[in-house]
Amino acid sequence: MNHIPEIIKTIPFDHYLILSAALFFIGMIGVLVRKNIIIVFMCIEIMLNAVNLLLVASAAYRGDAAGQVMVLFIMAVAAAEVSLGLAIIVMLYKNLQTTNIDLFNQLKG
Amino acid sequence: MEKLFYILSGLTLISAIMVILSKHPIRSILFLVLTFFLISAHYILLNAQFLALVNIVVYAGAIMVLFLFVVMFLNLNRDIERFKSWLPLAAAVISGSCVFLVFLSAYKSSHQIQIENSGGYQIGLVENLGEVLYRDYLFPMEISSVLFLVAMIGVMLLSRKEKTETVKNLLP
Amino acid sequence: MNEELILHLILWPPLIGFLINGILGTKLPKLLVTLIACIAPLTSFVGTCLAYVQLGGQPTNIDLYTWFIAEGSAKVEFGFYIDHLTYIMLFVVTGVGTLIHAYSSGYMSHDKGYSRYFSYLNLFLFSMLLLVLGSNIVVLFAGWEGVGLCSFLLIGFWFENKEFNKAAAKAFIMNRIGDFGFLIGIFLCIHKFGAVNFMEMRETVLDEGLINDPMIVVLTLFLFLGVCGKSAQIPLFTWLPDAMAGPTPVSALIHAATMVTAGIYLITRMHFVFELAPITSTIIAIVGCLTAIVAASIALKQNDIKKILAYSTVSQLGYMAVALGVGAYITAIFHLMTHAFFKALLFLGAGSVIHGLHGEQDISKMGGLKSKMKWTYAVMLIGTLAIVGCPPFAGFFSKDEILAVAFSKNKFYFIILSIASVFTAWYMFRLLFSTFHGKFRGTEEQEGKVHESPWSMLIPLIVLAVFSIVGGFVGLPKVTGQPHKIYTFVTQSITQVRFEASHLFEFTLWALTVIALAVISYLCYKRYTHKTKEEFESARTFVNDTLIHKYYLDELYVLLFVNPLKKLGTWLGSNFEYHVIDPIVKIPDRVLVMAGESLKNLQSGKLSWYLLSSVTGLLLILLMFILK
Amino acid sequence: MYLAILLILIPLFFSLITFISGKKWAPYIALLSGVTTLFYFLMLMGAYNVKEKYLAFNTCIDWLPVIRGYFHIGLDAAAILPLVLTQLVICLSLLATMVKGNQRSSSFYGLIGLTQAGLNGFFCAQNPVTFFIFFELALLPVYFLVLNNGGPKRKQAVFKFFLYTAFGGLLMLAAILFLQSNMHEELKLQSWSEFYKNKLNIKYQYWLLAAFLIAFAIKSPIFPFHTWQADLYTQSDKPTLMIIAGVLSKMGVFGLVRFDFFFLEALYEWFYYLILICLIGVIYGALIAWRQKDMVRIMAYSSLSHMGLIAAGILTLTNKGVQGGLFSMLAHGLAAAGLFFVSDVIIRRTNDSSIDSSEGIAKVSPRFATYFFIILLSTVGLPLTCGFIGEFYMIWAVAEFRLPLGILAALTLIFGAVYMLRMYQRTMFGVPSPNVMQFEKLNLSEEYVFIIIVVLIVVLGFFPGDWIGLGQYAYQYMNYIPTSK
Repeated sequence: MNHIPEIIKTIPFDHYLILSAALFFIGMIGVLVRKNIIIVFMCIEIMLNAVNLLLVASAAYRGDAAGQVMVLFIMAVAAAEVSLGLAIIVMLYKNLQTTNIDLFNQLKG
Repeated sequence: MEKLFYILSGLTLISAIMVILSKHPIRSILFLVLTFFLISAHYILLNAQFLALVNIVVYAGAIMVLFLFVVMFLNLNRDIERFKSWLPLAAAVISGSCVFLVFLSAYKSSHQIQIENSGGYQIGLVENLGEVLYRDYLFPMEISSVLFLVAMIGVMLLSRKEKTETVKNLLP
Repeated sequence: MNEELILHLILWPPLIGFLINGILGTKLPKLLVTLIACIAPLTSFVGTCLAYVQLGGQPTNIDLYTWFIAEGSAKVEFGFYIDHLTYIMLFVVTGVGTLIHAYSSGYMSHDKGYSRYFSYLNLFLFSMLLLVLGSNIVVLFAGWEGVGLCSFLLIGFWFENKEFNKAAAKAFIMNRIGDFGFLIGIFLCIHKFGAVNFMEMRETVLDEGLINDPMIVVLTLFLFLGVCGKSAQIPLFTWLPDAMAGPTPVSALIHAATMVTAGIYLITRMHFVFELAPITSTIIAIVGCLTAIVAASIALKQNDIKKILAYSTVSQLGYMAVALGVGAYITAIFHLMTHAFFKALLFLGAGSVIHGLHGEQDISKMGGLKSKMKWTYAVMLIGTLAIVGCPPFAGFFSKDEILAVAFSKNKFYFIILSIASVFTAWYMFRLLFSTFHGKFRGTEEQEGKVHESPWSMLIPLIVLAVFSIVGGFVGLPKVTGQPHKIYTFVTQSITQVRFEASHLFEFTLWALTVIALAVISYLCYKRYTHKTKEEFESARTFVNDTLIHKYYLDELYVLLFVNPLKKLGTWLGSNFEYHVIDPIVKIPDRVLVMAGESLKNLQSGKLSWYLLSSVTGLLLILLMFILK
Repeated sequence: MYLAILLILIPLFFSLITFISGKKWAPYIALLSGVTTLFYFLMLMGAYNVKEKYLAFNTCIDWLPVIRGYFHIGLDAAAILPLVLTQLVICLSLLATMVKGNQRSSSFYGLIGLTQAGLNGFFCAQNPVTFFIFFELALLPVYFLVLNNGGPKRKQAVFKFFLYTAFGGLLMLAAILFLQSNMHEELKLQSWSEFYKNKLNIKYQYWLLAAFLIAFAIKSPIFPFHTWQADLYTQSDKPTLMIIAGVLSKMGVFGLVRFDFFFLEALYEWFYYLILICLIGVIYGALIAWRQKDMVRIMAYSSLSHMGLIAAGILTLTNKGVQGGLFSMLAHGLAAAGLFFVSDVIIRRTNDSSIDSSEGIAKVSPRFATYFFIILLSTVGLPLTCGFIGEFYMIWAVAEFRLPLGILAALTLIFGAVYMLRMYQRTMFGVPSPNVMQFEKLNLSEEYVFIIIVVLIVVLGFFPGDWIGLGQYAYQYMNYIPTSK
């Protein structure tokens, strides 16, 4: 196992940067394009994970565990968020019988 | 060994794209699980062994089960997407890509980060991580427990049956 | 007794009377109201006498306190000044004022607003004293506006009658037009002389030779506008005939003897300024001439006994204005004084007639009252002789002097004034004969009720009649070889060259006057004594109509000023305000509303739209970072 | 000596008590508050020697260091007359509600207290930041006061009023922020004097001046920013209106006194036109007032006319103008409060504010007619009332400035008499109409309101000397910048 982490010596940090950015924007496009609110929600998770990935990468490259701790926190928050968000989605579905975000047009004054 | 990284990266991107491309929600979820696994693999490459496990347990395990559960619960197996107009879709794609491009060009124009020390594989171990967590980040840790409590109560409150009026009646 | 105390004695009693009667009047017994009201002017009169005795005729300046301080030297004192000119005015105001108060107690005895009437009358007297005594132009202005106010209140005394109210408002507003000029005049005075006090102004004038300074001309013209308003000169005289709506004693006091002469007093008081502006003086003389002849001609055709007297007053004020215009200030004051006596007498006499006839004012419904109202007839006869200038009554001397002065200055003035004199004689004899001679033309019911007035009214009449007879002897012309007492008296405070008419001219004038009067009185007697009621309805010729409608001046003013302004006001209030101003100032409001309307669609409530816009925002922020 | 701030705190404290007290006690607590503040102010005024010291009893707090914004409250010569007016009118307005059947809820009285605090703060403000804060603060309670009581269309009217004033306030905020940040760096910007010292670049002056002028013109209001006025006045509750017309409308012209001297150079180029506009407003208001049928509208337009004259006088930037302007605020405030109380009395008794529907009141209630008449005399500027002194000074200042303008200004003498007499004669004179026959006598507190106003009008007319002299000190203080261009 010891040789696996050696990878960080051969891969430039930039590549992680680009990877996580790509992931982030895939998530973002998903959020914009998809109409099913559950999928939108999942795309948000992808975006969160992209950020996590970047944090872990920078933690590894700087040799600082604090970045990984941040990831832990993000996971905690994400878990809380998902539970609440899904509860809201369920409620919405109960009331409106749909998960299409185009039909959620009550969000105005 | 670099190949491993590129293969993993490619797979991650492809499965992430598949998440948003597949029409069936269940398929999306499964691709998402795959994405999470691949990201966990990346974590291992990056000396974050403990996080890789937590990622699998929390994300691919707990959270995705929740998603699946909700999809089953709401019986959303059918496709509900109706592409009425392509205009917002195009706008979304274009603006998303624009942001990406902008991001990239911003990255190009910024100066490169120097790698200071590659640390070693110990930093990602439970022992090391726990030490940092409980020494430097004790207070946020405790606060996050409160967050969970709040989330728990919130969920209970939301899913409680309204006796007198439903949210629908409240809406104009 | 010091000066200040005397001043208090003159000035304040009417105000105290006003306050007591005004606040408590309705609760006090009638007798007490009468007493308080009549004692107030009497006290002032006594105070005036005391002042003359105590101060020995010395001009005295008394500053009570500083009213307000304008910049620099123009400090406005609440100050008073007593000199010989003031004495004459004071005697006239308080003397005639006291008599009229006494007369009013009889005349108004049946009126419901008895105490209100007397409180107004006292307030008027206070304002008039303020006007006469003021040592500076601002205090004078205060009195000036105060008398205008009281005039308004008293003309509209019977405020239930809308016509009377209109007359009151007209009087006040016409006066205000004059006051507007006066106020501007005051500011110009301060600007020019740096002082408001008459004496200080005079010193400034004496120090600098300012003849025909354009500023002085403008200043005097503005002041003359004020005079036109108050002293009923063309073009602002039309309020005075309408002012006859008030109770008759009021007409006698305010609109004949005192208030309307305030303008004459003002010009005399400031003669040193007017002397510097020959142009203004000429204008004053011309306006005076016109006023004298126009008013006299209108009076020829009026049937209302009080209106005839009112136009006569306007005409006499015209005479005074001519005297002022030619620089004979003392002559004007002399005529002011005699006019106060005989015009008050005439008005009160007319009041007595009206009282006797229970409110009838139309001379076409009178006639033959000689036998029933002997005293009234006697005093009216004296008054008439005085005003037409029959020697040796009071009016003769003063009027004669004005004519003489006018003759020596400009023949044109003389001719016009002579014609006006003929008119005066004509309308006065017409009034006298148609009222007291011949047969009664009213209903029989009226005839049975005719009665002589009570003594409270007759005694003031008799006193005034005596003054109307002897009042002229204080100003005998030089021909008689007697001293001109008024001249020697007033000249102590007014510097003026005395006009000397040649003996030949004087005698010719006297002879002509007597002959003309005899002829006119005979003609009038013939014409009006036996006229029937119907014959008073003049034929509708152009001249008659014009005269009856006072040359259509009121109609002209309405057409030229009142109606256009009214229309403008209505238009501004209904159209301009809502369709021009409001939209203009609403532009920011409109812009906001339009912006809101158009941006409202952004807030569509669609989740996807919100997501897209937030991403766009992110894009923009990032772009900003790059481009920086 | 930090005593001036109590002028804000006393009414504030009492108003909080009033809010929580019951309906029964609220009027009395409010009146107690008004009277206490009045007497406290009179004490301060007695203790304040204007000749020795310009500013007294001041409190200065470093509040917004970022923009050098100090919170500075104190008593100065310019503030005294408006402060007298504020305390008096508040007391009168409270007294006016003490009549049976005219009581209000306790929130009304609480809001009046807040208004008083705001107004006191406004007049005591010693720098632009504090000035602005109270400029807006004084407005808020008034908004609610009008919203809670008044005519059926009050909501639109008060909304219009609020929108206009807020727009003006916005311009002023921008201008003040600009001003604060563009002042010389060595100045601390604690009080007005430091602003008077600094000269701004003339190209900024134009913009700032325009912003301030619009804000003040809206607030007063001055032609042509007055269209909110007549609607608000007819719709609002009359005791509140006594405060709005009596004191609130003076805020604009008081602002002119405070800020004019910042922008002397720009003003010297503009003031001819500005005064002309003000005077056009004078005539305009008078002409419209002449043709109105509603009593309150007549009074509203008359107010517009008078405010125009006051503004014109102040804009001449002369000693007389400022002196007379400050005094006129007091004189017109008293008269306006009186006039609107007159309309309140008539409307409550006859349920009608049209001048054609009720006539002959003088016959039924001569005392009331007399009070009305004296107040009216002050409005038309008859000598020996305080209105005359103010009007005299204003017209004088304008006439000294330019004679033709002075003549235009003096026309108010004629027009004022025309519309006021029309209103008076139509309502008071004539044969009493049926709805007037039942006109109730004035009761005690109404009588008090009138007596206080009338006595003050006459007393100030006879003895204006010391009061008007205060303006001189205010002017000297502001004007140590050379006046000539």
